[in-house]
Amino acid sequence: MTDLPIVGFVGLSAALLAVGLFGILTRRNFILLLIAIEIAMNAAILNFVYFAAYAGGTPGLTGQSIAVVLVGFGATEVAVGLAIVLALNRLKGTINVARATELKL
Amino acid sequence: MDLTSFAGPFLPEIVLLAGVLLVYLLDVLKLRSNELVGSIAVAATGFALLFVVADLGFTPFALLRTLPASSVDPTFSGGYPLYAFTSLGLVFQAIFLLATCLVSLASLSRPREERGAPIFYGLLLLATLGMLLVAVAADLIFLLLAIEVTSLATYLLVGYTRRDSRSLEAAMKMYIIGALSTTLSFFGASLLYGAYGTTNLYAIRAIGILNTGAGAGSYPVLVLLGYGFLIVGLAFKATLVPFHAWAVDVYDGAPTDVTAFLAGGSKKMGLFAFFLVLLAPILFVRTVASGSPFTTTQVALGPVLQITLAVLAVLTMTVGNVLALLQKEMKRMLAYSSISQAGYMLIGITVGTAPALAGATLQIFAHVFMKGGAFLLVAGVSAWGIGPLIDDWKGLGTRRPLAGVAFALMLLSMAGVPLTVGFVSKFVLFSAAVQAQGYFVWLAIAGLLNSALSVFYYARVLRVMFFEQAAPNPLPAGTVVGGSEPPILPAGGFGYGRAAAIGLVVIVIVAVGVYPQMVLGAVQSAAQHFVNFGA
Amino acid sequence: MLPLLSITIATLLAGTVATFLSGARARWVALGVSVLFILEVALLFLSFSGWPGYNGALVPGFSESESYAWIHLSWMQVNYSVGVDGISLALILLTAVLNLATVVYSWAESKRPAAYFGLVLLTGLGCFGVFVALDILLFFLFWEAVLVPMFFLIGYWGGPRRRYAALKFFVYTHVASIVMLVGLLAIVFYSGATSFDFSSVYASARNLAAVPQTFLFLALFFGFGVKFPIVPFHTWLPDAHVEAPTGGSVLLAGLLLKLGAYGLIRWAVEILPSGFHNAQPVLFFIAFLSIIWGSVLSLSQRDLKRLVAYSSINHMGIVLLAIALDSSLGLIAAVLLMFAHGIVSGLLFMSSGSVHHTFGTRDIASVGGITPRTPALSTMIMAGSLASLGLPALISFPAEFTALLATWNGLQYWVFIPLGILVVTAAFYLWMMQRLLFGPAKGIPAAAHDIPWYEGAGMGILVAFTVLFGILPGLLVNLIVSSPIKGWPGT
Amino acid sequence: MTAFVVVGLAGTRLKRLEWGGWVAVGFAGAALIVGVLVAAGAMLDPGRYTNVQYTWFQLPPSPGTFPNGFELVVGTLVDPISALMLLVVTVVGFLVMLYSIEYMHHDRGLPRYYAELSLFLAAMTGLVISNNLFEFFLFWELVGLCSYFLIGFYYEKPSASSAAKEAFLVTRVGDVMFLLGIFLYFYNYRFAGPAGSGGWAANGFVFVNGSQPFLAGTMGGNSTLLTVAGIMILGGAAGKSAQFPLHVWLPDAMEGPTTVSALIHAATMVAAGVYLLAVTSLFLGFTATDQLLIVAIGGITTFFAATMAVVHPDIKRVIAYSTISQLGYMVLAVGAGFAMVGLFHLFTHAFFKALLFLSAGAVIHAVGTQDLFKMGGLRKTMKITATAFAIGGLALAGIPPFAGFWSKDDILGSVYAQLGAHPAYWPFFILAVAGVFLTAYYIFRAWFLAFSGDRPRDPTLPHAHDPTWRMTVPLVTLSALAVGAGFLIFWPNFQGLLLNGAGVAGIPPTYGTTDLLLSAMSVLLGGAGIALAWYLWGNGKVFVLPESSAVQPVRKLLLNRYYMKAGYDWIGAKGVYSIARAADFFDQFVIDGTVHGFERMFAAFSDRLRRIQSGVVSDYAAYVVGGLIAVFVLLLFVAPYLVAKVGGG
Repeated sequence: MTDLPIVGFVGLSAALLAVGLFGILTRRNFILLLIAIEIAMNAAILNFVYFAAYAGGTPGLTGQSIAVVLVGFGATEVAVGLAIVLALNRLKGTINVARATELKL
Repeated sequence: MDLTSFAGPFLPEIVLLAGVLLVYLLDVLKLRSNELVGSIAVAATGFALLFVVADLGFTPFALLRTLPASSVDPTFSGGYPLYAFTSLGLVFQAIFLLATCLVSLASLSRPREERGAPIFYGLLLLATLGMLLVAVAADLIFLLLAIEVTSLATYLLVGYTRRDSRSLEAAMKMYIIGALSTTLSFFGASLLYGAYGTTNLYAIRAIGILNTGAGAGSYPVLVLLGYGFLIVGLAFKATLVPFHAWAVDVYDGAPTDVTAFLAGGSKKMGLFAFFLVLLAPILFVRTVASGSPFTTTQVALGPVLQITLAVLAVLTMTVGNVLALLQKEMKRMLAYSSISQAGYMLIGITVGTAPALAGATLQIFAHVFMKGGAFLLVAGVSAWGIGPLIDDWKGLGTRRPLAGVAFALMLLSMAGVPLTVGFVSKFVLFSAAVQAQGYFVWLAIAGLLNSALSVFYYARVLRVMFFEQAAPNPLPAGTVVGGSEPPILPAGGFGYGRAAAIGLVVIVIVAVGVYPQMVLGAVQSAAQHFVNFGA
Repeated sequence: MLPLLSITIATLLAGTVATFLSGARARWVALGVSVLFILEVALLFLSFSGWPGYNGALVPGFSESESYAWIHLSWMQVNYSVGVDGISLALILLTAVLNLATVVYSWAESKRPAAYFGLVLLTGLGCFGVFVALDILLFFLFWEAVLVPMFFLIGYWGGPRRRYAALKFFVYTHVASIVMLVGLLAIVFYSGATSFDFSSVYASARNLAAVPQTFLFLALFFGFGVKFPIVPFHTWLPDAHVEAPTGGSVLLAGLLLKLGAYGLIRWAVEILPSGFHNAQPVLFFIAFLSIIWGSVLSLSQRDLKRLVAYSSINHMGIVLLAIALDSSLGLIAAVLLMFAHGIVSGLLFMSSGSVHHTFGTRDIASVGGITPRTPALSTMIMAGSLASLGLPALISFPAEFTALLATWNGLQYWVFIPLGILVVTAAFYLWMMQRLLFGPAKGIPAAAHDIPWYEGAGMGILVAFTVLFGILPGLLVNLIVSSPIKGWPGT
Repeated sequence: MTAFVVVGLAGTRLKRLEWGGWVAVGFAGAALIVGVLVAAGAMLDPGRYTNVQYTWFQLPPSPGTFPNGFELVVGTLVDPISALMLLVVTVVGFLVMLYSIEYMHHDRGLPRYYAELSLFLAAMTGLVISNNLFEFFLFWELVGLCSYFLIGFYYEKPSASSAAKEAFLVTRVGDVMFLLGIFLYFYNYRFAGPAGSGGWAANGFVFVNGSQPFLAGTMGGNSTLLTVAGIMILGGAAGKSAQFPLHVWLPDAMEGPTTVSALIHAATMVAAGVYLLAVTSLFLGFTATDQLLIVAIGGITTFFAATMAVVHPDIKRVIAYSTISQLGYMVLAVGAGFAMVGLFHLFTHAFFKALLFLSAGAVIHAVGTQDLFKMGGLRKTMKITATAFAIGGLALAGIPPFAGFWSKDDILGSVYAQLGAHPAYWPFFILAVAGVFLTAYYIFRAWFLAFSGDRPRDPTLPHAHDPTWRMTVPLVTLSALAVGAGFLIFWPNFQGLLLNGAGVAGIPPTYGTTDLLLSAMSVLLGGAGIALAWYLWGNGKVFVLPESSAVQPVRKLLLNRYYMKAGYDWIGAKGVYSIARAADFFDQFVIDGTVHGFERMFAAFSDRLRRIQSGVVSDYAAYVVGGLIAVFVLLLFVAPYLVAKVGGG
């Protein structure tokens, strides 16, 4: 395991983050935005798992446990997001975030 | 784990949790009266506040409860804990509780037709709970998760009415940017974990002091990138420019009492998170030489972070102020002013000395009262039928002298006019920056010039309120716009809760402004303790 | 010994609050407070320990000093410290006199009189505080405290462009205060002073090297200078004066401008000798510029108040010059000039206010020959103008004489500039009097009648002081020299 | 003596009633008695110096600047010259005051008039008896102020208030120079003085120490500083005494009541300048350069003013120019080192000039015009006045035995005596001599125009007659003085007074024992002038200069006062005022404009910046990502660079 190339792994998670950010920047659909955010989140989770295995500085399963916690957290977050999107859809009839521009300047 | 020894230190949190549960129990029992639920919230925050104040060692309260000494200053023998009770953390707990207490108190006078009292107060207490946990966090992941507790609660709080499209839009915006920032924070945390092999803030501090970080030595760029991501992620909460854009819309769109909580409460949590996360690298990692990957020069991490933060601070206060200059709407103007104030507060951690932290903490304390109070007052005034524009406030100062004077005091305090708490805090903060010497003096000058700039728009409000005549046909006093029920407010009043909250704000602004020694002494020793803590 | 200074502060504070709350009877309350203020100042004079032979002061060189802990942190010691020396005492007397005169003059103020008189007293309190404060924070606090009532006085009771003027005044002076504050803080922290007290700062600031002292001094000079006001940071003054109500103008010119000069003397010149020395050329340049600019601009003004306002710039330029000379004679001249200008400009602004009330305009070109109709008012205008252009037996004369002598002693032939400007000053006052007071009657409304008794009484108080100290300037000089003039090298 | 000043001052406050004039006369009378007594005392004991002084204000010693401290005093000093002046001031003052009772009785604002007149006299008295230069300046300014009020007495007349302003401004220029002169002397002499006295600085600029000049033994030298100081003093005196080129205000000052003119020209205002020169010359000393300059100014003024008087049609202005011209003689004398001779001329001149003015006033009072060409034949109806004017004219022309002869002759004689040692005085001496001729000519031109002939040239003039005793008594008294004052020179005590004062300067003049040839010449010149006047204007003739005459442009130049006033007005109105307007523009648009520009810049910036708040959440997300990148740039490139460069915080 210690032979795994750090640059490659960090590069992988960075790419994942970039995909997520790209999605956040380009999508206007709230659901797609949620997905993009979760992709980016997974980049962080991946990092924790990887570094727990690679760096191994501390004994135990710290990194892995954090990853598990984060997965759970992601679910909560999406739930809250979905609650908001539902209310928004009911009130405005759209989930396009670019349509919600009452508040500006 | 011994339950009592765990419960003891967390008494305030437990009280709040109990409050939340009680509120939801009442909801189930269909007891949804605003006054009843609100009183529970006030009581819960009040009690929690008492405990915190007792922990801080103020003798009148000391008999109530004091933390075991070990939990205030853990010796770090063996592993690092998830949480630690620093006295600065306790001060911040007190500040958070004060903010919530004020908001709940004022919300006792919420218009009756604005339903959903249990949801409102429940979420408020829940968000506060998260903030209290942030204040005692010792681990990065613990910290971020605690922030998320607050964030999730506030997303819902902003949109809790579910019927106002503006609030919902605000909630949506806050959610998206918030989630994005959270992701970035966690990514940053993961990089730091990779560099240091731990996510414990005190462990990182120790590594920094001992200069033994294996990862840090090998991959300095990981450290830099990690802190970079963290700064950006936390900047969301602290509303630093250019991560602030959501805040204006949200402050504007959210129910104004919620705005008061956001500006007075949860934002301060973001700043304290900055303190916690960045104090270690700034103060203690000086010796871990960490060059940029693109330069061969070896430079210290602390100064690099400080410069970055200084740029953010100056940018934040300047942009906030400049944008506030032309604002026509009261809430948005206050929102921008709130952003610029975040810039001042950031000076505290940028300078990184105990006096500066004390100054920033006092500034945060002051801001709870003046900005929170201002939003609470705006909420009350809009219940009189005063519109959202600044121009709608014409003649208010002469028509309602008490409200006018109270608001004027808050504005003067924000502008930093002497004998107000806002002056004392800026005075201490900028003094500390000057005391630190070096380029921090320029930071102080930038801050002061900015506060001069801010005078423009504060003075404009004063002018509108006091020097201009009201619109020709002012709405009769006490009218509630859009209400089918008869006005519940006594003619010309805010309602007792709000009046009490605003009265409290005014008293604190003036009392601490005139004699700040007590508050300042506590904050100063707390900041000193925080800096020395575990070192 | 009674804590007279604190008692006075408390009196004024309580008086202000009482005035605010007293509704229609506000003017009586304000009058009572002003009289009490004068009496307290008289007591202060009696117990002043700076008189020769007395040596019981707590803080060296200051009388009536009091000091209580205020904010004590590990790195910052702020005290409530007050005390007076001869210089501040002279200016305190000015404050009390102008306060009383303003209250009397404004007797018939009908627009929210309670608030008006309250703000007037508050301004007096602020100025008193500035003159007695011996701690940086306390000083700054009073300094800023003057701003707020004046902002309201201009903004609410002022003329047509009052809002603009109030804002301009506030912003200018506030920016200046900020720079000043940074300068003062830097002095404390760079010099390693143990507290914010004057004595501590005074003891340690002189140990700073010359270069930092120079920078600090220039920062402070800017801060105090805007209040002076020095050219080119003066443009707030004419606007503020023109738009302010008469009482506001009187306090503005009479007291607020003195704050800048006093601040410069006490908090910059005394504690940063090397910086002062290095910055002297800058001060001279600015002073000459202000002297010339103020009087040349006065020549072209049609509005009576604007004219007086620009002449204030000119006079304060001479004050700056006198301070910059760095000699005891110069210092005495500066304080005398400050006192004189306070009284005389108050008188002139009051008479411009009366001209406005009586004739509905202050435009010199559209009203003329008013003397037969309003002899008393004309007399006041004449008294003020003649005092202002430095005629003997009136208060400005000994002041200007001393100032010019000091200038000659220090700068030799440069004295030509202020001397030559004396002619210009005479020219614009004479020109104004010729057009306004003399010549055939013109533009006088049928209903115009001479000033009411209270306006006359308000001005009368000032005329009395003009003549009193014009004939017996020694009273004032004794006061000033009775304080050990700290740290003035005898060049 | 202080009481005397107080009396004058107190008098100013008592003029509220109809009989206020008499109160003023009473006070002036009291002053006269005191003044005469004092002067007599001084004459009986010429060596006595009475010096009383009080501290006005005092500074403690400061090392370096004033090791012995600094003091300003107010005090009174009666010495020969002040006694002489006191006599002049009180006598003329009293007579003018008395004369005013009738002359002014139909005017409004009489309380003001008497108050100002009393203050005027008080100030002049104070000036005369000052014992130090500072106090001198103080009263000097007061005199200027009173003259301002009195010239502008008819303030409804624009020309009057304008003339008052002009007088004040021009003399103010002189005052400024005087002040600088004080400073220069002060600077030169600040530590000088008798041993143990602490120097001039510690003694408040005082003149005398016992009967010696305070600075005796320390004066002298020929430094540039002293020369400049002298020039400055000369400038001050020129302003007050209307010497070239600061003379322009005096003819215009005729806008005031004639009584005021009389007072200003005879005893008060203009005398102050000469007195200042005398005091300076006696107690402080002029350098040789200064002396030459003073002589030059005196000589030029003498001739220059006389030429303008030659053509003027206004009776009062003719006399006014004659004053300027006569003052030139006095200045000339002081410059040549004969301060007391100059003062003697001042003494006699005061009487005959007051006489001339008061007679002219009587004429104006009677006929209601000042235009000589409208008058004529008044001799018949106004016998006393005509005689008085003639006596005054003869005195002015320097015809023996009238007072003017003795003093003017002394001047010419004294200056002549100096010509050997100072050949540079020659041109000015010649000018002065030429002035004698012109003087005789123009004053008799005026006399002939007004009094000779059969009837007024303007038939609409009211029938004129001599005034009542209140006006004639002063006329007669002054006539007597104009005739007799010159003979005082033969009274040893009076001569002693003059000599004692002059002895200080070290050059003994030859009172009464004049160079006969020179005297004869000047009398001859005077006679020639009168003859010419008679030839051209006698018996109601009117001499009209032909339009084609070659001297016509000269006449025009003279009538227009060499265009000097026009030039000054142009400088004042066009020059200075334009600069002021330009400065005002600069102030409003450039300085304030810069401030407003900043304001607008901020506003524009704010407006631009506001647009980033688009309301679209995706944009906000983009800002976050952009901010992220910016933070990395800062962290990875900018900050490390800065830290490496400056070492960090």
